[in-house]
Amino acid sequence: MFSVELLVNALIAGVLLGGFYAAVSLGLTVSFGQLNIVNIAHPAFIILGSYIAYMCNSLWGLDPILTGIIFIPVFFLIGAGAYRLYYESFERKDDEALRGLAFFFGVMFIIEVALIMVYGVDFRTVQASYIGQSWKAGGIGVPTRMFVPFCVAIAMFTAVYLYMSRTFNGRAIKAVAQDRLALQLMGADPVKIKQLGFGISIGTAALAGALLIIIIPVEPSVGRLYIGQVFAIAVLAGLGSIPGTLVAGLILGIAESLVSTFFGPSWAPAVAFGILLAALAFRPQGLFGR
Amino acid sequence: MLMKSKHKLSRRGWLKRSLAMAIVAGAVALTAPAQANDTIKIGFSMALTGGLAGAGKGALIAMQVWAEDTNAAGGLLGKQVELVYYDDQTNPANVPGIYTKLLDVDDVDFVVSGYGTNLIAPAMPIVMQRGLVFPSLFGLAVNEKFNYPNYFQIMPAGPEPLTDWSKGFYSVAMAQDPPPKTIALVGADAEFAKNAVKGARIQAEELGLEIVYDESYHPKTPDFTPIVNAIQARNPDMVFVGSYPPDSVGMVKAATEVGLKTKIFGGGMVGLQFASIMTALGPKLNGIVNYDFWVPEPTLKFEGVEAFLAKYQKAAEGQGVDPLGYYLQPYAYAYLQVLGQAITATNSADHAVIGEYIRNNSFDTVVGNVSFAPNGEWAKTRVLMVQYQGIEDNELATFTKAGTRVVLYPEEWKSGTVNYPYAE
Amino acid sequence: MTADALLDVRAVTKRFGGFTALDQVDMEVRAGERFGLIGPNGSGKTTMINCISGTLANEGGEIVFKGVKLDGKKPHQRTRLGIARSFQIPKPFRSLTVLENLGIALEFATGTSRSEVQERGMAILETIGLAERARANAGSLTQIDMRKLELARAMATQPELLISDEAMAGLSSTEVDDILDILFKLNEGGITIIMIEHIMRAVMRFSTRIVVLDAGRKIAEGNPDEIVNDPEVERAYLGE
Amino acid sequence: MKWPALKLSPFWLCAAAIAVLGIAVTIFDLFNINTFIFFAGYVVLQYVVLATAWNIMGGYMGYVNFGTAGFFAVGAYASVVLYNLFQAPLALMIPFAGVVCALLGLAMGYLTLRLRGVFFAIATLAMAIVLETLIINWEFVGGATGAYILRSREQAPFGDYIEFLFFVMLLLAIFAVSVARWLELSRTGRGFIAIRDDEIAAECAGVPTLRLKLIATTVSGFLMGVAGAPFALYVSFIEPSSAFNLIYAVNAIAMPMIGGATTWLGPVIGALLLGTVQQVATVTISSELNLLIVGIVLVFFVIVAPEGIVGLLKKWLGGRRDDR
Repeated sequence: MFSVELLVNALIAGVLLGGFYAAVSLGLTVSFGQLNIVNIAHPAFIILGSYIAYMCNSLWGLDPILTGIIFIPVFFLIGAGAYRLYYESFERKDDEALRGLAFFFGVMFIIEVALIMVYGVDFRTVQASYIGQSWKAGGIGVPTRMFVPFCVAIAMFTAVYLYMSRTFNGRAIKAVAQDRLALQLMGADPVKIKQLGFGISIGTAALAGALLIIIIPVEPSVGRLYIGQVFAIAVLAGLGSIPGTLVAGLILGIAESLVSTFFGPSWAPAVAFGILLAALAFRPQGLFGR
Repeated sequence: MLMKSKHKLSRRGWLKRSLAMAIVAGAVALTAPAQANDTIKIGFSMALTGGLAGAGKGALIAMQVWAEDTNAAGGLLGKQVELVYYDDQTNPANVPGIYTKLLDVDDVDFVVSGYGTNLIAPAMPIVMQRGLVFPSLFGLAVNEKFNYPNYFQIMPAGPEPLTDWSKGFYSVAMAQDPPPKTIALVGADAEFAKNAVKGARIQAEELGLEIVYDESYHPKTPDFTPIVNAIQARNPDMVFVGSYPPDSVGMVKAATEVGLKTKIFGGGMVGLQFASIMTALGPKLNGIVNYDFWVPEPTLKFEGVEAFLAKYQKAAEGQGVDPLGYYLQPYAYAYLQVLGQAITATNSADHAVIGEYIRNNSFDTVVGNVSFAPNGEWAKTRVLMVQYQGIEDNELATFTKAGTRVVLYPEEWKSGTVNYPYAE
Repeated sequence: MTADALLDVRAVTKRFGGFTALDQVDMEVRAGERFGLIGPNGSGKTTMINCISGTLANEGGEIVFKGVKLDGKKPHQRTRLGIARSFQIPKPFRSLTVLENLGIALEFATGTSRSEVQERGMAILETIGLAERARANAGSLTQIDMRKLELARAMATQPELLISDEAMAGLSSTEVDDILDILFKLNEGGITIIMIEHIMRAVMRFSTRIVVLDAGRKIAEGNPDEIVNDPEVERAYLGE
Repeated sequence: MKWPALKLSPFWLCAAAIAVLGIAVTIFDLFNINTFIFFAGYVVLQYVVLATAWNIMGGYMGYVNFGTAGFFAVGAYASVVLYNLFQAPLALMIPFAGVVCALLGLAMGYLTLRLRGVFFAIATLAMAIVLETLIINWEFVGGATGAYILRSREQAPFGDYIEFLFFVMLLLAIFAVSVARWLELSRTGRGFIAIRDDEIAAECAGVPTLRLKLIATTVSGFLMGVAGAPFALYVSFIEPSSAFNLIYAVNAIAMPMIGGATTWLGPVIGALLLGTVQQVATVTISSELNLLIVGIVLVFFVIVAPEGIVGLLKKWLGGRRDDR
């Protein structure tokens, strides 16, 4: 079964999904790729963002994307605080590889259980005018439920990319894992810089979470399902590369969509992870890696 | 090396300590709650955390309502009823331990199952070994392999759960003129959905329908647009979906966005019966034909069901569970009703006697009159096919009204007529 | 190739993406020699060592040690053949004691039995001057002691060729002399030594022969006097 | 050095004593132990095996495996394959599952071990998901629908079948711990530590790191496989989402971390403690708190007691290594 129309639809769906994947992975690219902090709890923070969007939407009818933007500073502070704890407990003692990883594993569980205790395990969704619409031209359709998050994702990427490449602090974040000494010589405190970077990383989770709940219904443990995906993208991207993350997200999205359309959806996730395993085995530095 | 010998000493010490700790902890586990012989204890495991907790918690509230009702009416065999339950965390590995604890430590008089096939099956060897009556809650074809005579399943799937499940879907479609010729089958890669699609496939083949699409998808699929596009490209007359709550939502959203054109759409979508999902989807549900177990239609107002729902809805407030409680909850009440009625009728606590009685009698419950086939399923299927009709908003109250989910099948309970086709 | 060449590096090339770190470099180290390898930052010294010790694979050319081609051999195999190295940034096994650090090398590189580790390890620590720290945790050592541990652990593999990668960077001048004394002593014991160093005073004093790398190419070779007076070397270090 | 002979004896004495005790309580029904204890004990012992297996990679070598559930499930499904083929007895299932998972570990090692530690961790996560997808699509073992395995009611001379399963798992636990301890005390184990501390330095000190890592993934895979082998018999019904349950991965990490990841005793203590707490909590607390325990205890321990309980005991007993 093949038609040009189906192919175009599959590509559109893949691109839109890929943009969302990339948005979800952006925070990890910063924390894992640039700061060398393996935050396995990142998807849990995203789910936290989803629930905040849900809460504001169901209580006051607030738009989920607006909520996401409003909560970026709050998440930033949470992230900065979490890094402080992480630094004092693990990084300073050069002990992040094993125990730091276990720490985030525990944090993931705690966030998840806390959400269950407050909201229960029911699936939650949000209401917004752009959910359920779509633009059609001939047999080609673009669902706004996917298109709006895609645009927000691109905007978020642009903002983070500009910050990282145009400002002193942004460049310092990119440099901090490579050359602490040079940073110190330039008068920047590496710990403060990493705190800033991790804050940004968690900050993106607020918005990514809002995008997530626009696209799918969310329950507290749904974040686990995305651990693999976000790490896959971060690695495929070449750690720390922000444009690479976008490209890797799109590749994964398109691959899943094509496989799902033409070969049967049950193989979609395996193909995506196949790409990851292949990337790890043959090009561990990733697409945009150094 | 010098230090090593020191290690050896302390290591030996730790081993002793850890053993001691294990023994102490074991002893704690053994300590049974105070024994009391003036109650009838009914034990079960229930998913109160994990993936099925939404349903599990709702079922538990319904069961507690039954216990209160029963005790208010004087209990069973002159004794008060006490429910003893533990959280299985939606993890089958916890179930065998829980049931042995219930039977050996808590000395319960009866056990009933937890919610869902995965969590029922692990208890089977234990209850079979002891010859216990085992009322079960929403297991799909569990007894097919065990062939246990004292297994009684309350979900109204019927004696052939695989095909009975989707019978109504075909029955409604094939009655149309002209009847549909092609069908697309799609389902999640997980236990229930696979079975539902399997049953649908068997019947499609029997009816001579051409299956133009037959695929399963990973349960965590985030976007269903590609799947719906692929289905649409085949232009099927019917689309049968076997899905779980998150993917049911995704599928409905994608179908409305893509503008899925087919004559009948739905079938085995779990989740569309839940209040939270119905209010989230609202008008997008219109036209979907899907299975259900109970809806507030005039044909289904069985004795006691409204009183039960009123109590349930009051108890459910603020518990984070389904506020309406139409789907599973009456059945959770009913499977205890069956057990209770059998105990009272036989005036016995002997499992063999009670099992014999349940096999040979029918029971009036809040879900209607129930009798069991030899394999422990309902003697006759009552999987409802309902169609969502005339939904204009996302308010909870909308779904409490008759006419929003019209019963199309079985004929006996029919409450309206089908809007056909779904979309053209 | 001369008859007594211990290590023969022939036209070795290494690229990182588009960047050529080593370009057709030849060099030859004779048995018993004290050999200096110098060059400005980024000239390819460390890349060369990594290619010799096997932590990087060279793309062109070949490296021959005692007549054995090293291509395709893993670092541990090269270690067992008799090539040992120290690391510029010390890499001790932090959760082990100093002696246990040596034990790893003794057991794996030379097949020393567990019962002889103590004796042979202590002997090496005596030579290096680290005997009194034998039971200290490797992670708790001072900078100078960590450098010594690097050398001691390399020595524990019983090498014929020892590559010392900037073992003196960041040390005080008495400490530099300390390390130099150790290296002289090891050389007297019959071990060939390649010294990579930024501290010119040390290289010039130590080496009998020096190769200078710049931007991945060999630009000079000779004894210390010749090197000091080489205009090419001067240009490389001082810029044009 | 005379310790090897001396050191073996108390450990093996303990192991033998535990095995004899196991025989006494299962075959001779000594102490008249409640069946529930066997069910709960089985799960705890299964975690002893899993935690010990994980620790060979994670604790000794510093390679974090997030894919424990994948190995466990493959072990369980290997048994299902044998059962579906010819109703094989457990005695065949266990070695078969072990070998399948050992090969899986070896393959995974070849594929991923050239990667830095963190990449390895992610690759294991991906591998578990790929394996789950494969099982879901493999109808012979039940696919997504799941498969039933009917166990006999009794097994002579143990009586109740669960007593037999308990005893088998007890032996597997003793076996796993012995293997881990043997590795730890061997040259190979010291090589593991060198790899954990600095892989490049280890390689340059003559340690054949790739080979040691493959040994570790193979042995670890084997042990995880044997832990999974009796699972289908224990639950009677197996389907992918429960066999691949993340809780196995979480516990396999949390238990050694809590017990102390650097010695064989750490995962044993961690598994006995956390496993028992979980079993007790299941039948007492029965709420979300149950899960919260794992999270909080894990975070608490990694922050406050980085060396785990073993580290705390070491301090407490004054058996601390003197640096001076």
